[in-house]
Amino acid sequence: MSVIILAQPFDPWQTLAEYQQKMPHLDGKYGATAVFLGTMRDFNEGNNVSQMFLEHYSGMTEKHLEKICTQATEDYALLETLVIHRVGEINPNDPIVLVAVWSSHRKEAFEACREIMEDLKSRAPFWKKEQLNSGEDRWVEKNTKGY
Amino acid sequence: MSVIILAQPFDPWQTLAEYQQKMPHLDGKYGATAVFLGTMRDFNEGNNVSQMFLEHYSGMTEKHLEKICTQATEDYALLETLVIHRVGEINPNDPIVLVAVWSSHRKEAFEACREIMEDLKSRAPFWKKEQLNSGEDRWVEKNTKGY
Amino acid sequence: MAIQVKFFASMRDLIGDDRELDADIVQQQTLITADDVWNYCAQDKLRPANVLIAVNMDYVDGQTEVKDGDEVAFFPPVTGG
Amino acid sequence: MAIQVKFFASMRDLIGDDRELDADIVQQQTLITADDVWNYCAQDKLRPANVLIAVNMDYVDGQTEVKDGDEVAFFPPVTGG
Repeated sequence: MSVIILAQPFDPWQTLAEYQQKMPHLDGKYGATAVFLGTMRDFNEGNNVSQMFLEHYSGMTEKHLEKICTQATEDYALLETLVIHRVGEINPNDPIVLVAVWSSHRKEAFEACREIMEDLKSRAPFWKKEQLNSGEDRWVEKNTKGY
Repeated sequence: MSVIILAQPFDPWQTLAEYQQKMPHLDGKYGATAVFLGTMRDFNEGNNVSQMFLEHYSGMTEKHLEKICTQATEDYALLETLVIHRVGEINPNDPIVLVAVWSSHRKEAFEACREIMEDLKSRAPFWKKEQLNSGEDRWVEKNTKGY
Repeated sequence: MAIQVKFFASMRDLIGDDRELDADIVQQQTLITADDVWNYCAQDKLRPANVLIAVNMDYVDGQTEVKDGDEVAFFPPVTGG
Repeated sequence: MAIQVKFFASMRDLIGDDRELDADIVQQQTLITADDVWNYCAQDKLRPANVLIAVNMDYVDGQTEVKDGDEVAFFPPVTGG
């Protein structure tokens, strides 16, 4: 289980390839991998967004992400979990968040991946400030609904 | 939208990286990517499995996978969809199926990815024959439940 | 002028290889259904209750009419993914 | 011997930077809650209804008792992911 807070851009697919190579003890054990990748869009709520700043509460963020992953691992009998979240300056098309889970069967993988994302969205202390093309900036006040 | 039937092994993460690079017109448009990867396990229903053979109905398989992806694209306003499915001889730890969808928001991505997988499982004409460690082989009679 | 018949997976183990049904024989009947095609091919073998049928690569039921030139397929529940 | 107080995102815009509350002043009261900490820092500024509170990095409500050495944080609804 890994929770990583990153201040620089990352390549989600290469990261997944490397992460999976480090778990040879699970070869042949997992039948299902579910992945969610959140990417920065260049528009939100009717406005063009040129850049974003992601603030977090260092320490509390990691603590709650680890709690969320531990809970999902128990609830869904996950074999492995990876959560990566960007902080700092983010540009359109940059990956923001990656959630990946490995389990024996697909039902558990799908449900755990979605639940980790929803728990992250509602409980992990991150805040987005958007810089609009107009020059203004604004705090994002709430997330879109996940269900 | 791509549906690919493959007779040789593939690297899912590299394939995703390359696929995403071919869609620059969508840069900044998608906020959510959901991916499911099915991998061959070395056990099933209490038996050790040494190899698998995946048969399909060439023509009908592609037709139904394309229909499933088209339906999901309409229902969930997907921006892009990729389905890859192995056929032929498969070894433990080999990727079997990859479903990836790109959309604006996570709700649609999660639901579409899962629905495509379930539709594939119930309607796409593929059949698995397992070779057991004991030397016996057997047709898999039904899939595990997805919901 | 014929009907192509295909069997997949355990259905091929039960019935045998793909074959072509002569349309002339077939057309002695006024109507030929997918069920009739099964019976021509399977002779006295019982059809498993869960067999799936496709005509020209679309799922159909056994009552569906089959025409000269059609491709008819019989297979067990699918197990891909 | 102090209480660390942190403000994040729009709450920092509203109240100002992180600060340390002197525990001696604080301990003149028999009980000090997270609400009291807010009032010490915010003076007459109204607290937004949706503010979230954490003590030592766990979510709590405003009635939670705060002790010397604790870290108390105030922040708006989270918007990560």
